[in-house]
Amino acid sequence: MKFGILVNEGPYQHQAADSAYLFCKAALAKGHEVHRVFFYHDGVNNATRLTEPPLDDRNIVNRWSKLAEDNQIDLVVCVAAALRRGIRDENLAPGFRISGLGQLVETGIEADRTLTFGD
Amino acid sequence: MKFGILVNEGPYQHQAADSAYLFCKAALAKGHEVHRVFFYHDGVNNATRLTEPPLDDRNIVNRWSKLAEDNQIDLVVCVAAALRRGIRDENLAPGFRISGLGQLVETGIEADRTLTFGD
Amino acid sequence: MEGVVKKFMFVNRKAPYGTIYALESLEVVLISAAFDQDVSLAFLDDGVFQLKKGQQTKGIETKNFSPTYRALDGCDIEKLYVEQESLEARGLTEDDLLVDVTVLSRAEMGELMEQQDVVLSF
Amino acid sequence: MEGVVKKFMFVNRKAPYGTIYALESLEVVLISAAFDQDVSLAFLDDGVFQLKKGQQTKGIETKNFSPTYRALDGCDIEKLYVEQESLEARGLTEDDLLVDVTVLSRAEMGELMEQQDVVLSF
Amino acid sequence: MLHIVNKSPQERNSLDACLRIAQSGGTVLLIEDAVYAATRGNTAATNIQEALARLKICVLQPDLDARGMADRLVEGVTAVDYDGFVDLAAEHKNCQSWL
Amino acid sequence: MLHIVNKSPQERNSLDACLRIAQSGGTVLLIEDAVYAATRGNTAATNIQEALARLKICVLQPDLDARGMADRLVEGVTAVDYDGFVDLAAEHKNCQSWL
Repeated sequence: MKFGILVNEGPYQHQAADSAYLFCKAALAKGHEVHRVFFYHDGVNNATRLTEPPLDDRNIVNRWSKLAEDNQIDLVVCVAAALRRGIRDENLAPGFRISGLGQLVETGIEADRTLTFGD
Repeated sequence: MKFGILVNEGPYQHQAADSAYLFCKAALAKGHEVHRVFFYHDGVNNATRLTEPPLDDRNIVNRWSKLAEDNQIDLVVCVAAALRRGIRDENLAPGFRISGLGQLVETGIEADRTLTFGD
Repeated sequence: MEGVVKKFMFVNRKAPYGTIYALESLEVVLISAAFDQDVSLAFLDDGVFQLKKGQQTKGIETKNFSPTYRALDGCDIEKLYVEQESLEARGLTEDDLLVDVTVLSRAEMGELMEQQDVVLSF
Repeated sequence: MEGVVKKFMFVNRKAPYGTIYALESLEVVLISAAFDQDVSLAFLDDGVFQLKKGQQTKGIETKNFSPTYRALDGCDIEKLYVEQESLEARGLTEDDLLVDVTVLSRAEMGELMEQQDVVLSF
Repeated sequence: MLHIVNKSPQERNSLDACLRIAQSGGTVLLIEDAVYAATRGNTAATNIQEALARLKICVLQPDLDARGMADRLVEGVTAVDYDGFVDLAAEHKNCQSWL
Repeated sequence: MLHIVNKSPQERNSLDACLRIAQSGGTVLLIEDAVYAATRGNTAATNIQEALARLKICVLQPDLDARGMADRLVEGVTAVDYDGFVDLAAEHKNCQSWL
């Protein structure tokens, strides 16, 4: 089955980014496909390559980058939301790309199920 | 009177940053002093110089920088919260500085009133 | 996926201005109009406040985006549903709203939601 | 401001893990210990869940920071107040908590809050 | 003491918590989405009316205006602008934001 | 339909909204801070028990464990892990997150 995921909150402040990641990991392990993870609202802050969490904590951004690399997942950051919040190509982490909101609607059309994680 | 301000949420997603700014502006206009604005939790995202909001919207980050310049206000970003969220010297807007949580406690001690704006 | 038409519902449960969800949700809705899908908007709980007439945002130095709801009709987004109990619990009636909506009971709203293919909530 | 001692209260009203407030609030509390102020912690509403025994976070791949509450005592932060009604509404008793606390009625909590110089809430 | 509440009374429990704990004689300032609590017809308006017997209740006018609710303020509630907000913070010995 | 709720029932109104709107025969999955709703002694547990007559109620075990509440799950509620979460999402035709 093909899943589309929408993440509406940034890393660390809310659990949404963690829950979305763990859902993706479990879905992939069960042989499902994750069509796209779309980052909207403060969710765009998942895409900054400048985070440096404490060493005994999870690195939420790196975790997304690795998940994308290992499983060819399309991580899309909404351009309008990203510009509002200071996410640009110059601070974008590997595996993420910036694109338009149309990509979210497209995910809704193409995925068998679209799940939202937010506040 | 000397006010200390704590901002716990980032720009745009929550109104907290707007309310805090408008409070500071009104306090200064009435002849009060704003001792320090301390940015904690997602509040550290107020300090990124990379935001580019739509032209018909307010620029929350620039507004803070200008307020600090015009009134010699100390804008302090918590270093631990900033590292978690990808705010560093390389993307820091003018007028902000990164420092420790002790600066928040110090504000509580030195200011006559400390107000919190958050979610 | 050429020609696929899915039922999309955007669920709005939050008040405007206190958070950005209402505004950014509206941006997705406008974009969705270009995809020729079957789009509905549902307003529940504090989401009904998004449609309140007379919003004046000068005092909070924030853009008043409420006129955009009036522009939805011109984008062929015509299915706006509001839950009756949510209005009543906030002292609002249809006359207080910026646009024409269909008022539904909780059961009707639940049924409509069940029929959707994609439900996006902000 | 050498020698000034103010009454600081940190108010915790949010559950752990769903948001970061509990964890980052604890970081401020620890720092405050170095300033020789009169520090209290208040746990109200879902904040009482922060002190629940038996937290095991392996399944959500997040650090379990609850043992830190036990370390507060060693930093001379000994005033932990919990509101009675908040515990009761969540089916909790003092025995469920990681640390020794003083349980207060709503009125006592209100009085204590009134006496503070600085109240920080997260 | 000045109590600041910024959340809708129907979305969150913060106004209820504030009214439960606040001591008589204090002031409650409703800002942001909390202003809805002091509008006629809102289910929370009853709590506000009751609270007026023991607390001063204020509401931030710019937030009320933004939400198009200025014409339905509950009687007995005082509207203030940001200047008034600053005055309230200065007049009271201490304050607490019910986040 | 799969309804996903992630907020504490005492902090927010999202569980109440979900239970008000959800049609009989659907499933409600409690994740993150919403897991508290399905624990004995919580004031929301009564609503969960009543809802069990017409809805399947599930709770995400890792979130229950993280919060130290695994020993007090309300009877009749089904605990699932992330694998089970994925299965629930796949089994149901559609889903709605009550944010």
